[in-house]
Amino acid sequence: MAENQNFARDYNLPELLVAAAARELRDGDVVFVGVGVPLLGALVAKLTHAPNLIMAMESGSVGPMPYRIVLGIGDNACVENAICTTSLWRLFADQQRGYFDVGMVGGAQVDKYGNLNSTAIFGSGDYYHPASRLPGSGGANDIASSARRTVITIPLEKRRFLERVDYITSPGYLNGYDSRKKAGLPGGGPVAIITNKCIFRFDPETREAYLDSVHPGVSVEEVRANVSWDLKVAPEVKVTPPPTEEQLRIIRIIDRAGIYTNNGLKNLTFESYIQLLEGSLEELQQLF
Amino acid sequence: MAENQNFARDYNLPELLVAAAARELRDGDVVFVGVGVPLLGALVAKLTHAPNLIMAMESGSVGPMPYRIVLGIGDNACVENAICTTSLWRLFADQQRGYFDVGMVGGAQVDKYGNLNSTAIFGSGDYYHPASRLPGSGGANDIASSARRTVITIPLEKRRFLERVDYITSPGYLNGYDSRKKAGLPGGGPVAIITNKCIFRFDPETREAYLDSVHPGVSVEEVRANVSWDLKVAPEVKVTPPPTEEQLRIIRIIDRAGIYTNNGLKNLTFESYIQLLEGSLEELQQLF
Amino acid sequence: MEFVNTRKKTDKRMTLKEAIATFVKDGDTIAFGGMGGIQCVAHAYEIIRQGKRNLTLIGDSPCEAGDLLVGAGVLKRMEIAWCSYAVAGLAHNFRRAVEQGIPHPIEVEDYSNFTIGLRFLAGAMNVPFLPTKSLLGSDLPKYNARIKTMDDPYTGETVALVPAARPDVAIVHVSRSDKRGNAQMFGFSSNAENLVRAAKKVIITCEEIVSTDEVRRHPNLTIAPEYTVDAVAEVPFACHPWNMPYYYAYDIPFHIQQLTAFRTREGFERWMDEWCFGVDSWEGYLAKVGWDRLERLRRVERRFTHISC
Amino acid sequence: MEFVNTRKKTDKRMTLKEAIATFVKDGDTIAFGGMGGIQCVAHAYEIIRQGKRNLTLIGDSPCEAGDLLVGAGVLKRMEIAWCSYAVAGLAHNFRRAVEQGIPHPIEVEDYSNFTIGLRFLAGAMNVPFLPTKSLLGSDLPKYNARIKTMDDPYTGETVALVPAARPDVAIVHVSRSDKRGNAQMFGFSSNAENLVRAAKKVIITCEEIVSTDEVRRHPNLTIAPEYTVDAVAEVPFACHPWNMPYYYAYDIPFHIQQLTAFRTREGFERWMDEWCFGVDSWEGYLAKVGWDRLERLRRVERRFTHISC
Repeated sequence: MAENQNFARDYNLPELLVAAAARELRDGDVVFVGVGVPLLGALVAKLTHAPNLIMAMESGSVGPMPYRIVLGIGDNACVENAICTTSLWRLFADQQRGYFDVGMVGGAQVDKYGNLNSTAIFGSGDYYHPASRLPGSGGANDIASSARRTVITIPLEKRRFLERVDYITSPGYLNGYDSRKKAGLPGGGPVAIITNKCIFRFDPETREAYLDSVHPGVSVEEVRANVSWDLKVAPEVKVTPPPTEEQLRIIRIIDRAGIYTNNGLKNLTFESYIQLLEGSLEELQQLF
Repeated sequence: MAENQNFARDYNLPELLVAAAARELRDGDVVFVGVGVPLLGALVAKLTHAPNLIMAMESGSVGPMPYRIVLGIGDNACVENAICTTSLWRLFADQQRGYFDVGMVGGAQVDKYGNLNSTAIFGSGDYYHPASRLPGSGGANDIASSARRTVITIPLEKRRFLERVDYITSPGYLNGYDSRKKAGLPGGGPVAIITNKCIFRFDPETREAYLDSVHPGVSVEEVRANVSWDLKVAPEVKVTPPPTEEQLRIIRIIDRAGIYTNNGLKNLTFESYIQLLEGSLEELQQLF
Repeated sequence: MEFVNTRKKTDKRMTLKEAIATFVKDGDTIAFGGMGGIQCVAHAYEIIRQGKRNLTLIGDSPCEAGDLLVGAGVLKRMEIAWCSYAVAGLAHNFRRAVEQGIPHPIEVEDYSNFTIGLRFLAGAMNVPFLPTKSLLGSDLPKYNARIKTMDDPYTGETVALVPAARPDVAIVHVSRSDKRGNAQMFGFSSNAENLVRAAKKVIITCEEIVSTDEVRRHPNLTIAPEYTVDAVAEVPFACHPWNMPYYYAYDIPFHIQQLTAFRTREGFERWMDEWCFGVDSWEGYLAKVGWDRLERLRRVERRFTHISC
Repeated sequence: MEFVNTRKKTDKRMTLKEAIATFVKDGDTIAFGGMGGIQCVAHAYEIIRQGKRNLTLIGDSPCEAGDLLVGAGVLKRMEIAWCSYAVAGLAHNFRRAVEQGIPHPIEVEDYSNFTIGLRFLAGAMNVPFLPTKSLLGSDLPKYNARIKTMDDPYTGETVALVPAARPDVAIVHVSRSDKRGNAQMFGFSSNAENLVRAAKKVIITCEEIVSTDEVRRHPNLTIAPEYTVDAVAEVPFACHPWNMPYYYAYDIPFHIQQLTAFRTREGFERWMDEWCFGVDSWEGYLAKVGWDRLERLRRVERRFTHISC
């Protein structure tokens, strides 16, 4: 594993985020994943330090090893080499049962207790008349309720990092301290918020988010300026490690068209898409 | 179908009961069956007047066409040529949903409202200290609760035909009239009690069982003498039709060793059993 | 719940057009199968083409069907967990309806994916509700009075309750079915097996109709036995541009083009004029997409997932 | 609910003897797979051989396992719907225990097959109870205080509630499994998929261990993914004299001989001396039955049901 610890130099921000997501995962974890950065992170983890990691997708698929980029939680890639294909309610029931070690969730707003909003930005209106209607919970509420730990991904912006979100779609620690447990939620709650500039973790007692590491080149002040509440900061703020060369190599094989890591959808034609699929098959087969 | 109406002369009582059970079933019915006479009846119906009948077994099997005698609701015969194999809870949920037209149930005691006891004969004791402990509900309570109509099979004996059963394992019409509906039970309740001497049906208003037909050679008085309550009798008591020649032919192919119709278990050796299975295969294949 | 004889028919085949004309009525509550892949796209276009009105849609994440029906003004209400095209983009019609009342306002009742799944399971089991640990502590119950909480009478712990969903019609796409409606699925099934049981009328669409003998060779794959089904329509490529496992790959380049159009109301209307009203059936849509393109989506998929039974 | 690392092992293979010695403790609540066929007979003999005591058995119709364990004095309590050998005969040990306290009295809590199934489903879903329309109006709630009724808060209709079952150990027999515990079933599964999820510890036994690659070729057949399983034991003919679909036929002549012996307490004790304590493992039992006999049961079954995948 020594060579895996050689850090890459030439990487972009999405690639760093994928590596950061991968580092949240341990070997043997069962991970309830959504598409994009979390799924890439899970695949990178599986192909590096966590070979026994199992991915679960809410469409009803467990343990796939896809030989192509996954374009949705109901993409055909999710059944490739799966150990079990079943139904949506069963996978969520399994999560409620406590089988899933990690869930990855996102949102448009997050607050200091890790509560997430992916339902509606009220603006000057309210839930019924929102400034911006978002997609809704999807499975996020369920993941946040029942996964043994959750990892949040969201861009760092002042309008997103609020004292209190407009609407709690996915519960974090609610009002902090033991309020989450008192509400009867079985899962453990969030352990990290991965942003484009830094990573937050949670105080074990107050359950408030604090700054744990900044990405290379980002200052603590820059983070503070993008958070609406009086941010707590770790005694020694770390620097988020960049991807290793090995991680980067794998990211670029899996997402060879840069769909998640380099805005690759923009230039995709039908021909280049078919070529992408055909090209992936051989290269990814060798990875697993 | 004309030739099917030729009644057989040389038949035994179990064969008459199978034919009577078959006559309770209609083409297209979905039937929740247990082993023995009900299952033979369902098979005979399917092979004569009800080709689109579907059998469901609580082990989780739907629509089998077995090429051998079925020796239990979890026998391998139940998966043969099934249209769906699934789980126990799902089949019972389907029944609760109202998909099953008919359920066949039995018991050790029955009362005038068609309530059945298959849990315990109290004797001088009670539920906790019964004179005779019976197997229990199994799926009978569920069938009796939710099937759109149920058919009861039980031998006619005074100690079994009671004003009130010791314990209601499987609800019939409870206290008669609309008491079943008031209890919140979704299924329609019993339509017939088939015994070794006669068939009872139920008054549409009071929901009390009355004598509808006697088997050939049985008198109304003989029936009355074996019922503990003041039995109501149809204005014109019919004679239960014997099996047709076609029904009898099929019964004897399906149950060629007389396991259900001629005490055939008694003389079964391992060799004769293997021969029974091998012999059944070809003959039954031709029936379906 | 009443059943009519359509459940007992031995040949339930219809065209999609006939099935929707027969079973979907104005004002009905409807539900579709699929989650990401296996989506009922053909079905949404056909409902729009037939000019159905005032429908209520219940679904976990009925992204394409939801967005199309909202945009076409077909829906008065949605009981859902999510509406978006995921990787391909946002659901612009859904947003326009909620934010600006375009083409007209709609009611939205928010759930999560699991709890919509539980609502179908409750309907399938014919019980009025099911309990869950989801939703607790969140704001979903605050704005949705039909999410209730109760103390468990056994342990005292708090659970949330969601009400059974009993749509008038479910339209569910599967891998294959026989003409009686014994519907089989390869791979994940989302909520299909509960959807068909929760609904009062069920239209099964499938990639291919197979013989009952073929069904009997693989009884473990049957997610909807014939007694749950009212109509069967063979609709190959019913999910385009979405994917169908073991049959054809996701046509995401097509989706991107489509969603670029949907960004404006005018773009959506032009799209519908061309792709929905400009053809008379799903066959017309597919011909317009091009059979060569569809064949390539099928061929590339077979390199990855291949039915081996 | 706590999980220990056994769930995370990549090779969970053990002998049945080791698995039961490791996971079944005196005083535990246990549950077995199967319904008629697919029954856990080997498991019951091994538990008796190891002298486990004071167990509680939860099951729908655990006929053979229930009757053997009662007769051997292993059980203190049963939460069941049924105990009988069906076509082969009655459960004489069960009757003797309830009627005469032989070998000692046992507590019995009566349910129906469906509601035991719902208890496992509730345990599998991690909810404290599930509602049903069964049991209403009958005498089961009268003698079982854990069957409760409530008015549905949505419609006011009455439903019965049954409590979640959370056995300490489930021992479930399946068609095949890989060494990680990805367990697959051909044909009906009774309550297997919920049993494994309801229990705190899970022992999977299987007719054959297969590679994970083989599992991945048929993911629709997996009823228990590896994250639900603690141990895997290959136990061919584990159900004898009962049947295993696609593997071997029911040995009913053997059963009749056995149940004739069970009619008297002395006959049962002699039987156990010979078939349970007279051998040191299930292999010993099978050798005593005779491999030629077992082979004929397998061969005749293959004429009727044959795995075609």
